[in-house]
Amino acid sequence: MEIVAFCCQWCSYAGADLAGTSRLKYPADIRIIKIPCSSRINPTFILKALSKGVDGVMVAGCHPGDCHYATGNYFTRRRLTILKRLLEFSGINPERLQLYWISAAEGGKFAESVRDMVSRLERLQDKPFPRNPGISL
Amino acid sequence: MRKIGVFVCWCGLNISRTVDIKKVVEEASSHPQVVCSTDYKYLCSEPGQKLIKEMVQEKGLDGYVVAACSPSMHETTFRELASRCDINPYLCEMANIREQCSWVHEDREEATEKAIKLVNMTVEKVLYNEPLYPDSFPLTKRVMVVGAGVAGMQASLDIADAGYEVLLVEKRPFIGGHMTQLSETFPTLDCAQCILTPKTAEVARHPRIKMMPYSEVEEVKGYVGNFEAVIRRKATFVDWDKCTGCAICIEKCPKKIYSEFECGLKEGKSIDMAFPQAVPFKVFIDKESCIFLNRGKCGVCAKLCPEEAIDFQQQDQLVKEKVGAIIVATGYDLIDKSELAEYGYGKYKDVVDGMQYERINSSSGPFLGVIRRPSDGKIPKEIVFIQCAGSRDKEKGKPYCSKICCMYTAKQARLYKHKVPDGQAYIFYMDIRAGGKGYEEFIYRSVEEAGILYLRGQVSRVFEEEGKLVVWGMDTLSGKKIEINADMVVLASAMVPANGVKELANKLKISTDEHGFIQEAHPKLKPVESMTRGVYLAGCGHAPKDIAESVAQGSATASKVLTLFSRDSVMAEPTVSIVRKDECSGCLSCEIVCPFGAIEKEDYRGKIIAKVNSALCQGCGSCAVICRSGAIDLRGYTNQQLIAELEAALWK
Amino acid sequence: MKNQSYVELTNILKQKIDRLLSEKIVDYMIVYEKGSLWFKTRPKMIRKQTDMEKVIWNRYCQFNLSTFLKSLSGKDENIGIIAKKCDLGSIVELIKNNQIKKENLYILQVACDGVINWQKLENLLGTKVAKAIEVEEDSPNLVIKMPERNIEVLKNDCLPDKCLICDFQPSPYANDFLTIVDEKIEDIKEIKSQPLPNLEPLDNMSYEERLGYWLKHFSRCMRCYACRNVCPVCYCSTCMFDGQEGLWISKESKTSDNYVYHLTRAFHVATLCVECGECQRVCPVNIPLMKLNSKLAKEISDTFGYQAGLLIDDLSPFKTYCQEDPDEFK
Amino acid sequence: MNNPGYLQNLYLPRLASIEKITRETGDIKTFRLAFLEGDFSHLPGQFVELSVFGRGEAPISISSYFPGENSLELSIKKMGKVTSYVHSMCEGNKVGLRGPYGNTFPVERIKGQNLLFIGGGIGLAPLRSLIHYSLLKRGDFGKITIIYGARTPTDLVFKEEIFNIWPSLKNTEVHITVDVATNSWQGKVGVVPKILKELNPSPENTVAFTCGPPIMIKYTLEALKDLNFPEEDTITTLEMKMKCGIGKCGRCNIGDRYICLDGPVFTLKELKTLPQEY
Amino acid sequence: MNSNNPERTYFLIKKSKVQSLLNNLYNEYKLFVPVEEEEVVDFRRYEVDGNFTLEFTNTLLPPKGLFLPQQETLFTFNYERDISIEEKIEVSRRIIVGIRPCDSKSLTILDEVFKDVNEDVYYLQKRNNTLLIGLGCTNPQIYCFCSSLEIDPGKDISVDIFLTDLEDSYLVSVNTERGQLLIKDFPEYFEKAGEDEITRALEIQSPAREGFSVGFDKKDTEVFMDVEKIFEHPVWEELAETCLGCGICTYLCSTCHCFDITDELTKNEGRRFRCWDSCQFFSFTNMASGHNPRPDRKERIRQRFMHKLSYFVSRYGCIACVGCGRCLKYCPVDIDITRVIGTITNE
Ligand SMILES: Cc1cc2nc3c(=O)[nH]c(=O)nc-3n(C[C@H](O)[C@H](O)[C@H](O)COP(=O)(O)OP(=O)(O)OC[C@H]3O[C@@H](n4cnc5c(N)ncnc54)[C@H](O)[C@@H]3O)c2cc1C
Ligand SMILES: Cc1cc2nc3c(=O)[nH]c(=O)nc-3n(C[C@H](O)[C@H](O)[C@H](O)COP(=O)(O)OP(=O)(O)OC[C@H]3O[C@@H](n4cnc5c(N)ncnc54)[C@H](O)[C@@H]3O)c2cc1C
Ligand code: SF4
Ligand code: SF4
Ligand code: SF4
Ligand code: SF4
Ligand code: SF4
Ligand code: SF4
Repeated sequence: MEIVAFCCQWCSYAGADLAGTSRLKYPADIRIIKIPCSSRINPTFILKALSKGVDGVMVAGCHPGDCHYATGNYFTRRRLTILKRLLEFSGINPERLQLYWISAAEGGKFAESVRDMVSRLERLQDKPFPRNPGISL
Repeated sequence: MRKIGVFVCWCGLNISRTVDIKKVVEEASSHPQVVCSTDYKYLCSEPGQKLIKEMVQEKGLDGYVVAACSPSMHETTFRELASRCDINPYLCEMANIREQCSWVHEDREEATEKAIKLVNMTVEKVLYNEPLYPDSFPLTKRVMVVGAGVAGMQASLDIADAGYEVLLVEKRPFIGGHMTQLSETFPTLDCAQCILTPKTAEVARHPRIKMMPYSEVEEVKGYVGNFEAVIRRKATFVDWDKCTGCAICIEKCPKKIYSEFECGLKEGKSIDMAFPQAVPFKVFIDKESCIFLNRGKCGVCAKLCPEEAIDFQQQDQLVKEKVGAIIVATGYDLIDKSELAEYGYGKYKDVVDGMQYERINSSSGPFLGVIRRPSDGKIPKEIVFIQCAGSRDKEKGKPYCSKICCMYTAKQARLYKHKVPDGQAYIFYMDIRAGGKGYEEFIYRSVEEAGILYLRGQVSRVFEEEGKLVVWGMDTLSGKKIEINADMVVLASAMVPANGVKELANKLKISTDEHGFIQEAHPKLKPVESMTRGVYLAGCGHAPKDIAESVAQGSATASKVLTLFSRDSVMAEPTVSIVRKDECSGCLSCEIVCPFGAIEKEDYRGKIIAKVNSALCQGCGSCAVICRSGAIDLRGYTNQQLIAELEAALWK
Repeated sequence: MKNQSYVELTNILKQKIDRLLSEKIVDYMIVYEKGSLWFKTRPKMIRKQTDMEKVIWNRYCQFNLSTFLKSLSGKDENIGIIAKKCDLGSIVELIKNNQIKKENLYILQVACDGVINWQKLENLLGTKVAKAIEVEEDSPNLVIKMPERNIEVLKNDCLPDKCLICDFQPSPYANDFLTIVDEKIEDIKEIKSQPLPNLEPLDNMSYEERLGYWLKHFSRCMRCYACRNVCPVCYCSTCMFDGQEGLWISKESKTSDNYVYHLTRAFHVATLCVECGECQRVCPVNIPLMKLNSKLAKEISDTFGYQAGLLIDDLSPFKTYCQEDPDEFK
Repeated sequence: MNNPGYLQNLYLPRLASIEKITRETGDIKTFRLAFLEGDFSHLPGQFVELSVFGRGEAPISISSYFPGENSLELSIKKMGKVTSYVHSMCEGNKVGLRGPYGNTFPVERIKGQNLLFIGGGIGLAPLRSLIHYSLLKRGDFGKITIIYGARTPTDLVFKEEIFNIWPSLKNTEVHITVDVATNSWQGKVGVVPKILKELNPSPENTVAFTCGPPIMIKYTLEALKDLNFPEEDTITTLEMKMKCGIGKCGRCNIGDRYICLDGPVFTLKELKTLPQEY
Repeated sequence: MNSNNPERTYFLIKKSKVQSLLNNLYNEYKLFVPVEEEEVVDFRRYEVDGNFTLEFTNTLLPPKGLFLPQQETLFTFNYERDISIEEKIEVSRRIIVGIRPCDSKSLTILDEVFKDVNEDVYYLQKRNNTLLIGLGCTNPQIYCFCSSLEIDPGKDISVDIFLTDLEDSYLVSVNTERGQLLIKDFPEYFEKAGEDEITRALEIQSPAREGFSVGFDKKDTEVFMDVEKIFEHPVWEELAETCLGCGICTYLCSTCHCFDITDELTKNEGRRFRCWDSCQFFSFTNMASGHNPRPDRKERIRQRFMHKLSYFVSRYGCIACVGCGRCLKYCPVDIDITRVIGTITNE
């Protein structure tokens, strides 16, 4: 399985670090990309990842109200809510995109979220975006 | 593009135990742009850094990737090293193969594969990193300290003594904070007022400290070195230039009210001075209760005041102040009554919290230092202290230790024993935490003291029966149920952040932790800095602590501010947004979403487009995403960099 | 509307434009002109009164002329534009997004009871359409007069979807509403009982079927970007897909990249798209782009109660937030 | 009908390795490349398509003339994707080359004539191949005059040749100028067309070759006209965006000419017949 | 690219037999047939018993894409140890069924470009390996104007085999040796055509030569050879005002052939591919220095028409337009080459 995770550097990336320092184990399917704030996630990043056939995209940010930049994650929440609907409509199971709120103190939640993501994806019946849907013509 | 080096760290066994370092090194070297790939036991060590430096010179690297621990550990280390190697520090990136790989995965193969990916991703990112250079801005060498507790005062004094002007904003009408309410203080048991008064006096007369009691911060704009604060000076309805503090008015004021200072143990008046040694030595009118202000009648004080200082027309004033740095020293409050209902707190008068007990114990307090219980003024013969009342309690949302309760409970019990030698004190505790110079000894003395009984366990209920307070508890050591019939119960209530701190934090654009305490920039390395540059934190607003620590932190922030003021300009982080002018359509969506107001308008070839004020920009990247055309991009996390990283993550 | 009504309206329009130009109220006017075949029109900018005879208003004016406003930001010219009700939404969005100033615009809204999508008409009639001499309206039908005989088709079958739900009312943002009292708009409205094309067929599909459906469509896309270029609210001076070429998607039109393009496009116009249907109209390979647009518009309206193009003072829901927003995340 | 491989694949680059890199200015480097196998021959004025695998191709003029060797020099200014990447490469690295492409300077026609070279900035690169050529066949030509300018002294390319080698040769004059002098600059100051006018070369039996930034070319051509150089003896090279280099991809055309096939060398006379779209 | 065979022969094939023939051809050839999907007809790979239609006027995309695909990998490379390159050339034998006279003409125009001076192996290899079965037009669509370019919708000798629709069967005119060989391989499908069928076909074809709604007189295009005059014509300004720069006209054009070459790399493996490009795009001529000789729509739209009607003519001797009408039909703003010619010549 292959999951790309975008983690904001203040909360969830630090949460992931805490999971590390606490030696909590979680599946190795996840690749973390550090971003300053969850609001840095361009929906096209997600679309691009999905279109390359990843099983899932995980986005993690500070809890609503706790954004290091005060409001960033509120925008993200709105965008991703709608993006999920669009994915669903276009034939990608919206479960493939998950957003978690993880604070810097929640190493446990980070590990738990990865496990949650993996087990959700394992349960899915449908396949991710085909690796090679070909070219037009 | 560039020649990249990859350095893989073993971190002793920390990484090498689970990750096949050799394989990672090999895989990295197969990247056409990686011209040097090697490993070392501890890259952060002196020889490790030397190795990197040598490689940079030998191979003429343009940038490098250190695959090691989390960037929050050592990014600074390796970026500084880059500078020393004549590489722009922003051309160094870390691949986190410890916290996010070797420590969390067990399967060697999986972990190795992941580490390879993480290195690939980071290499690809570095290929698109641009050298970045910090910007510099002018600096106003003036500081605003919010909160005039002992921490805030200490910071103010240090900075003022160093020659800079200080603006000390305090929401209460007097300075000194909670310490003014304490009786004697651990670990030396000297009287709080005695050690505090010289400080408050010094603050009051310091030529470079501008005290602003009874004031609150309304709004803060700007950025490090250039803040502009709007401060609300609340109306006291007394002209303080005239008031001499003679207190005639207080005596005659007919309206009795709850006294916050005395924690309700003694009544206050609508016109009052919190306590006789208050600094400033002035009275003020409580707007909510004053009869005249509410009903237009009374005005006794105005009639009696020999100085004609009463001014019912007074209005709140908004003053604007420019400062270069801000210290937040807003202190604490105690947990609300309603949360301690199981102890009968709020229900029974003789269940008091630690602060009330301090007042009872205080020689200037309601009972002039004689220990009496509030309900009937009797001297309690059996007294129960309950530690961790609210603290370390997940259900109450206060899983943290309030840190000072063990100490002050011991102090309070001992003081009780000094004053009521025939009394019996019981202390319920979970465990004793007495880290601090002389603290353990202090506790030890109280444990040894005859008549103080330490009971390990929790209290499940307190209720009144026949004029006694029945305390049900459990001794976890013996496993026995305990029942004590006490005259008085003292709760070592949890410390919580001062009321209103969250709003203040929002204004300052700093964050608070899950409990509302102000978040430091780094728990170990930047304990007195906030997330926003130029804003520092001291005292209990940051976390529970005792006086000594609060003072130390106050001085620490002062040293930070003085460091900042030692230069004539501030350097800003270069990871800010930037607009590609030709691509900007001028829709100004970015202006709307930027939480820091960092987007300005600019006229470019006859068209209004967006421009980033790099001093205000904090680099969140919201703008870069709302901008459909990608005309605005975040340096250090550009679309190009993130996509490169993303694509590498998906390489087969 | 009867042919005669169109002629009269065109005359009113010409008079109005004549005045606007002669009194220098506008520097130029964006109008419709006759196209190369009888059922086509084309956009035209006229600066001189002598060009006036080119102005036309008929049932084939399906373009959304506001597309031509989007590249004007920064130019200090006063522009007049002919707008149908549906075009006004996109003008509002352009104003909202600082692409054009309301003061610089003179909007002539013309009465409209639906424009004919010639592709639909052509599909109905086959290539015979070319030989038609005249088209008359005999509500609810269109009568196509051919050399030998007449063909009747249901007008609604030739209308783009947007006309089926249009209320034809004057917009508060138009400077003028040009109309002649001929047929009552109410009557026309009644005919439009046809339900909107819904998204249900897709709703009943499994994820795989749905993805298959879209990939089949997207695989045809040749990335001419006409759907983007024609869109009035795709106003970016440089589209992100052009800016750093090859960054977001390959220049090659791989189906997977087409997917990224299309969903991004839809997402980018979400909160701005006024469902004018231009993108789908111009797509040479018939990709049902409106399904994506309408779906997003619906979701946004359901979730945030926002509709694009309606009010000049409304803020796009993506540019603001509310602490109490629905939070389906953990 | 099924005839695989009977045609040569013109899109396949041949591999060459970087033998030597000389830094000319802050953003220009000269690369000496040698083909790994096979011969190479070209004439002055031609260019190659330089491949950096994974980054793309860029047309670059051959700035040398080393007959009989299978090597060549390219002087490359760091501009975009490919050129930046090349700049980070080291000796020993491999690149791909296609070509030589394009027409050549009219080396036969100009035999026996005086040569006037007028270059600006990196524009000296294509001229240099002809300079090399004419110096090799010194007997074939009359006087050689080289006027070369750059913005500042540090922007001058081929410093060794322009300062030391060429001026020391018989019947060869080199005039160097900069737009903006530095303190240590001893030579001429002023833009190239101005220096050209001051030198006032005679058009008699002389062919002028010019190459440089568009604005320099514009004024140089005017100056040459004032000096009565006939249009057919005023020769320049053009630059257009290019992909295939072999007249297929369709983007380097100006009117009915393809720069990659019919150019990049044009006489002023030919230029006059083309639409002004370059 | 046909070996010429002056002696044309005629056969008949029943419409009902066509599918079976295709199924047989499938074994030896890659077949491309017109297929209708979502109201659009395009050439697609034929699979046994697959769909196809010969009742259409014009495919949406011109068949140029079968020779110059919208995207085509030229070669792959690998950085593993040393750089190694592997070329990718399509060599399979192919047949295109149902190509229209205008489109087959466009291939001969493209041949000029791809054979000229330097031979383009990718294009020519496919061209040489492909047998064309043409299909005459009996009912041109309203946008067609092939006759303006002297193309006969009812007759096409540049294809190997040409079909004329005779209601229940097709008249099969065989133009080349390759065509002959194919017929010989499948004798069971073809019967000799009689004189009357041949005349009937002629009759059917003749009305097709009229019935055009748009067009121009080919002589009119000669003014475009006066580049100096036409270059600054005000019509370009006017067209630029409404042109969206979308490039539909060039992508759908049978003769437009501009392409881009790009590399793609993942770590140490990559490929170089070419893909269609359009002179209508800003980036087409934008150079690294930021200089763009055709910065605005005006220059770009002028380039399109001038290239077709003037530059191409002086270089290759023919107009780069076959009157298929695609640009006209699909241009979102109704920019119409016949009108442009008209506007310029009518002054
Ligand atoms: C019962 C008890 C007994 C204690 N006994 C001891 C002891 O014996 N020894 C010892 O070392 N420590 C003791 N402590 C701890 C001690 O009180 C603290 O360590 C110390 O007072 C912290 O000082 P401070 O300046 O951080 O906060 P505070 O004293 O709380 O001061 C904060 C100040 O900021 C002001 N403020 C808050 N918000 C705002 C705002 N928004 N705007 C402006 N002003 C604002 C407040 O009004 C207050 O004046 C005891 C604590 C308790 C509860
Ligand atoms: C005949 C000819 C000779 C040249 N000789 C030299 C020379 O000797 N030294 C030198 O430094 N430069 C020369 N150039 C210019 C050089 O080709 C461009 O600077 C280079 O193509 C930029 O490529 P890039 O990949 O770095 O830029 P990008 O901006 O990444 O360009 C992408 C692609 O577009 C094409 N392209 C972009 N700009 C140009 C351009 N100006 N000319 C042609 N194609 C372009 C190329 O195919 C290039 O790879 C010459 C150009 C031509 C046409
Ligand atoms: S969002 Fe983008 S296009 Fe709009 S003003 Fe900001 S930078 Fe410019
Ligand atoms: S990165 Fe964040 S802080 Fe900086 S300008 Fe953009 S939105 Fe504002
Ligand atoms: S939606 Fe249709 S009917 Fe309504 S104004 Fe637009 S074109 Fe006219
Ligand atoms: S108009 Fe159609 S073919 Fe062109 S880019 Fe849009 S969807 Fe693709
Ligand atoms: S996306 Fe399509 S329907 Fe929506 S505004 Fe743009 S062109 Fe109109
Ligand atoms: S199809 Fe029409 S609008 Fe699009 S580029 Fe061609 S002429 Fe312009």
